[in-house]
Amino acid sequence: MKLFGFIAVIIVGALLLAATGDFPAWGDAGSPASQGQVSSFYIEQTINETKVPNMVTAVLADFRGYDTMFETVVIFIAGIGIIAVLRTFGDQASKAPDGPEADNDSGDLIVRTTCHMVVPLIQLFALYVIAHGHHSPGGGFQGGVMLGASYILFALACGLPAAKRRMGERRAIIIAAAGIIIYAGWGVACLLLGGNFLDYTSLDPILPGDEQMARSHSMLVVEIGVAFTVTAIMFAIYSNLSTRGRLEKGL
Amino acid sequence: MIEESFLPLITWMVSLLAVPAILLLRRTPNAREMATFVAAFAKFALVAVMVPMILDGRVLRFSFGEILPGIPLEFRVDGLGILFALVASSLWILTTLYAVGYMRGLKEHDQTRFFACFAVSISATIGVAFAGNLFTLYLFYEVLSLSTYPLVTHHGDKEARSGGRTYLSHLLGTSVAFVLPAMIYCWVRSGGDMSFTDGGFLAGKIGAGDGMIVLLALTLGFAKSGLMPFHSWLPNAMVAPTPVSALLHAVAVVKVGVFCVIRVFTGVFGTDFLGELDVATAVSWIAAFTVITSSLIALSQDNLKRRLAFSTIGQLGYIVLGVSLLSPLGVTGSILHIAMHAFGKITLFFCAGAIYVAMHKKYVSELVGIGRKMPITMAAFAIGSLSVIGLPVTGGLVSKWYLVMGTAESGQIALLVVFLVSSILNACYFLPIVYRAFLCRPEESLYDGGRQEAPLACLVPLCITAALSVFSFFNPNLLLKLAGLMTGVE
Amino acid sequence: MTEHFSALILLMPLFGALLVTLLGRERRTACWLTALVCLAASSAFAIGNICQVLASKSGDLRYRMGGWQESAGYEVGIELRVDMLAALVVAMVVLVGFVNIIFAKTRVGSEMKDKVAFFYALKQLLIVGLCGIVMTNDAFNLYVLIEITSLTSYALIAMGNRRAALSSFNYIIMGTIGASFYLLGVGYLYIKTGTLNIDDISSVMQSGDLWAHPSIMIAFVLIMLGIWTKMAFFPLHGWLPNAYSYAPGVVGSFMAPLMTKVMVYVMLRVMLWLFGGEYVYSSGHIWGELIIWMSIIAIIAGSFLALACTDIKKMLTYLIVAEVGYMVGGAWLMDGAGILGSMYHILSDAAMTFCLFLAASIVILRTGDHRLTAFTGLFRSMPLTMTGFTVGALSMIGLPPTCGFFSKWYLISGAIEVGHWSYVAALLFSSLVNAVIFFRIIERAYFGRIEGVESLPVDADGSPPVVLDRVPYSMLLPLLMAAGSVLLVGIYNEVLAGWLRAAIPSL
Amino acid sequence: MIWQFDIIILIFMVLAAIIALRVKDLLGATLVFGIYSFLICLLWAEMGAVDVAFTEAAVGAGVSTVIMIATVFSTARRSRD
Amino acid sequence: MEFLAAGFIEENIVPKFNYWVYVILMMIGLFAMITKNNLIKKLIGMAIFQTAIILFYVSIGVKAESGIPILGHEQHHEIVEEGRASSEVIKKEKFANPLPHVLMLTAIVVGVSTLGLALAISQRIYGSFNTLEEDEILDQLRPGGHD
Repeated sequence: MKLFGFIAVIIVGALLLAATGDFPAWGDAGSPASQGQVSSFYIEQTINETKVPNMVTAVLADFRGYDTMFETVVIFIAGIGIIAVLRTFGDQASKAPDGPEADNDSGDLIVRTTCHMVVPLIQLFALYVIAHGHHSPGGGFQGGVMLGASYILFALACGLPAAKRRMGERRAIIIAAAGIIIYAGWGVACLLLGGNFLDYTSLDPILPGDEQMARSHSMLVVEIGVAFTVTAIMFAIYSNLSTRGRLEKGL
Repeated sequence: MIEESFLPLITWMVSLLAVPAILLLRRTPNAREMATFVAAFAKFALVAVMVPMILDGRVLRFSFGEILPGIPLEFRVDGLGILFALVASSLWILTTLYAVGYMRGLKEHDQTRFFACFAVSISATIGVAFAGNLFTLYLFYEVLSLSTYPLVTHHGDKEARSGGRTYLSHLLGTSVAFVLPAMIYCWVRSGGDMSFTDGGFLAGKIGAGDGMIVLLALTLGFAKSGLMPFHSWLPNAMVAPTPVSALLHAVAVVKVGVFCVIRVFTGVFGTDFLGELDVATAVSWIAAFTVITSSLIALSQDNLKRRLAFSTIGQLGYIVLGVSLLSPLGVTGSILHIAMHAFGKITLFFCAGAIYVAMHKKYVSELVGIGRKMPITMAAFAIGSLSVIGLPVTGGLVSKWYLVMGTAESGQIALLVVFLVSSILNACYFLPIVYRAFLCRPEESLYDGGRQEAPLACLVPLCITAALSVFSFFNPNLLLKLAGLMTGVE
Repeated sequence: MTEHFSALILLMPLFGALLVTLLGRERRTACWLTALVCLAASSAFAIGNICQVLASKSGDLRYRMGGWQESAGYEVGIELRVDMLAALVVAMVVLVGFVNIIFAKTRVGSEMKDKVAFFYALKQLLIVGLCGIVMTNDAFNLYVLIEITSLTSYALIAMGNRRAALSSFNYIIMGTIGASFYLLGVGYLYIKTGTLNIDDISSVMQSGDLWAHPSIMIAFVLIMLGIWTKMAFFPLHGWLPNAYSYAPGVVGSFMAPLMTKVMVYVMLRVMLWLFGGEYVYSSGHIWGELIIWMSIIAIIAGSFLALACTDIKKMLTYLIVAEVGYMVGGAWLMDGAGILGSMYHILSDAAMTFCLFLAASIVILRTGDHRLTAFTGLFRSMPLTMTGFTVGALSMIGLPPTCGFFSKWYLISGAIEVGHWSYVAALLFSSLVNAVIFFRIIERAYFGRIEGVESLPVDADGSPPVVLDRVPYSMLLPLLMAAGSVLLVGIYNEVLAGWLRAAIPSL
Repeated sequence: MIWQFDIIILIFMVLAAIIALRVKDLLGATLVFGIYSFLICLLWAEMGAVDVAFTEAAVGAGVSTVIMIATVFSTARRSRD
Repeated sequence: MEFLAAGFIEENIVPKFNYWVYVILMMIGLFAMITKNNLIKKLIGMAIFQTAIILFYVSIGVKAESGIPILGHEQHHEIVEEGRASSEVIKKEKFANPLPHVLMLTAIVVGVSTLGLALAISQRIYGSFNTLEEDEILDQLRPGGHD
């Protein structure tokens, strides 16, 4: 196996290296990819077409919004896939519900206190990242991961049961599905108002501003949708993986 | 003169329509058999209605529409087809009658399945007879292979299953491995046309080398014709109940094989074109080899049905040999021999079955003196033997006569010798049975007591087929005319 | 509304999946109904789509996501492109999905236990992915959708027993390698052409005359390697048999007919539309002859491996490996008839594998045994199931009028036209091996006796009564539908072939 | 974009990748993999791909590492290779 | 000879250093995926493999003199408030190509999803085989083993 692997790797590597000689030099602004009509359009016209300064966000949520919808679906699949594979639904009823002070039974006091202080800050920053994705790096996905991470942090510090009370499994799934419903539903709304799927300009009549602003606003909506899904799924993944699907006690 | 008509379709459908009736009436055997009979008579009547039309020189055609680009699923009834259909449908009536007697006589299991498959296979046979192009022919050829499989393996025991396995593997294997690619090759070469025409649709479109390969692939691929080396399914399939052996191995299956070969020679290539290519000799020699070898093997068989099976292989070899001579007389002889051999051989099988029903005997060596016990059966057996050997007062002589004439016409003297030698061999393996059945000394006889024939339902058909054999000697005109439509021989 | 059909085909199961997860795992019947309704709607749209393609003059429909018009001749957004081939394959995907949902109804409870809702959700998402793959005209979007189908299938397979989990893990490794190779190939194309739309890449390569560049060739090799891994082309097939045979029954019967076929479609798409027949088939490349020989090896090896199997499902999966060889070989025959055969075989193979897998699942359910010996005597106790199985088997062998015969017909005629006799021989050989395999089973089912059969009540002529299969109708009906489709696809092959022929770009 | 910086990060990345695969303690391997993710995130930020870097920091170095550690904790920590 | 080698390095390695490293990383990952025995190690290899491809894509988008693909406040202001045509203000060379970045966001997401699912499956495997070493698992599955 080792030998076979080695040979395969050498062959593929040689093949790839052979092609690099053919590439434009690294950082060449004149390469077809950089010079091409498509990327020029994105760089020059984004601001005119969508009024969004962050080209990455514009391309992500509008020009290639269809891709991003499926990216969200990928996350969703990972989440419910992990639950489907790992989760063991057992005798839920027999387990005593955790008392209100369960927050305090686990973990170190200092850790817990710090956590209680830090988590809101993280969440605040995450919301900022989501909302400010138009103007600065970030967006629904990054912000969503951070929100999810704040719950993970909470679970690490105060125990999974405590985190579960804030983001239970059922609730996580509903939030995750709701995220995609927001995204795809927004696209369907475009469709109902006469445009193509995800053609935000057709929402102009019901949104403030002109057609370009409609795009800008719509991007925010779909980013929020992405954030919903990502937040919920990140936490669901963690909670399942850290307890082997039993969702009892975390790490 | 080609005209569109629904008659071929209806003729083909009749026996298929009987299948649901047979399945529904499975609890009342009499009504079930009635359905079969109604279908059989209807089919025969329809074929008979078509005969005068065909004799007028008309060709009936029915098309289901194209199933592959350029290839319709179509029926086309010409002289050759109607002759074969006539033989098959008339013998179906008799076989059904016989089968009822046989199956009830032996209290066989699964009779419903038996009759249903029987009806499907006769339908497929008619489909082959009426097939208007190579593809339709192939389609019904395969349907026939599959629908007869349950019949061959009817007993379901180990022997039957291994026989069935040989049966299916040979027939399916050769047709998929040889016929299918050859057929597609024909399709590609002929530019998408596969209809049988008088001159052959491949005429002028293929070279000698390719032509040789395609011809061999098609001839050997239609392995139902029993040419060596793909003959071994036939003796193995004799494990089937005797009515099956009778119909399938005297009429339907093997005759479909040679019918296909005749179609290949006349409809695909055209005899004139094959003469130009000069490739048919190879087939002649394979057939000649088959004729001699199978006759020799038949001599050594003690099981009566196996002996009949090898005899069939030899007779099929005649037919292929006749058509491969490419002379009009030879082809006429081949076409006639389909009918004549069918009448003769089915008589023999019926007799073998009758002996089994009445006496439970299967071996030639057990038949000494049986002539006194079952005189009618053995008399019919004698007539059948004469027909197969080709001796007077039976139809076998007529067709053999044409075959020999064809050989002479084409100047193949060596093949003439083959005919003569094999006829002598035929006599050698049949006549002693008849002789010892009737003319043994009393102390040699294995039987005593009075006459004990098989049930009437078994006896009547074999008398009728024996009579047909004799009748076709005195009045072969109808068959001759139908064959003449194909070959131009008056 | 009609112009949105291609988008709606996707959206229906997408929303269906979300609704199912919202319904929760207690409401099984509601989940089933939701999935059924969504897929039925999707099927209706897919059929409408076929009609639209037929009606359109250009022969293909284009749908711009987000309504972005092209700028200076380049698509800036993502575009869907539905030609006749795509419309037919999409219809095949959703119809198989729909029928399989019916089939799943009774089984899913016992196979998935508490995870019924997740099963329906994942399954619908898998359909979304497959439909998306077929319709998209964007090379990168194709990657995302391939990953959607992969992730859902990893999860669905891993829902089975512990062996299924292990096979799923191997599938993840192989699948990721395959998808990453594809992604890398797309990157190579992007770096040379600066666009991602399949038609645009093709036209840039045409106008810039990039054909001679080694990176284009390596991109092609990488993409092909990736796709072959995903479709289990012979030396890369290792993951498939275990994954599909250990997967839960309702999952295997659904994935086996679709996944590899859709990847074959992707291969054709890449060969004929992305790179163009002119480039792929030009004699200057090393691969031409080589790949046909590889497919011949695939066909023969797949057949032999199937012959050696004693497990019914595993045998069927090895047959899929052989069938993939058919399609790859047909596509590489370098002529229209071969490509047509390959396209038609996508449809017909889906129909017959579906039929066989359904029948096998029913048999395994009823007998509790997954070996070939389980079939002993089944014709008596389960006549309808075995009829369905027989139809599928005859199609695998290639007897008329089943669809398997006609796809062989087109493939062989393609091979004959270019004179590739070894491929013809391989096809025939595999037909014969299939005949051996299936008649072995059918014979056993037909004649084998199980103890206790003699005690059944005997009717007038001695044959035991025909008992209905003692299988729920929700399983029997899909099987019969699948068997019917095997025959329908066969009988209407000329119509389908006519449609497909119009979709083949001139070489 | 500073190419010297670039080369240094790249070399460290290769080293991190090799170490992550050679360490027999899976927890250690996971941590080294986290370092690898951070390096690559740095590289991307330096290449101007801030959004990608941000995502990689959150996902690759953050969530991936955490779920890997979670898995290592709930399964075996030692590896034979 | 030495000159030639130096020339080769100058022409093929230095300007394409990124591409070389991505190939090396990718091969490391691929090798690990094929040959490693431990499932977690395979997954680490897989992650490295995927990041290598992401590295390749991001490298495509780099322009030597460019900044991040986000408009600064001044540029934004000039276009939106003063209504100057965007092509005057925005020089293509000043911005990295945003498209590869977008694609790679998706690829990262796909990567982490695959990783998560694979980890879940390996936990299940551990649950039923009690080991994560591939050869030990196969030993158990062999007929005559504990299966």
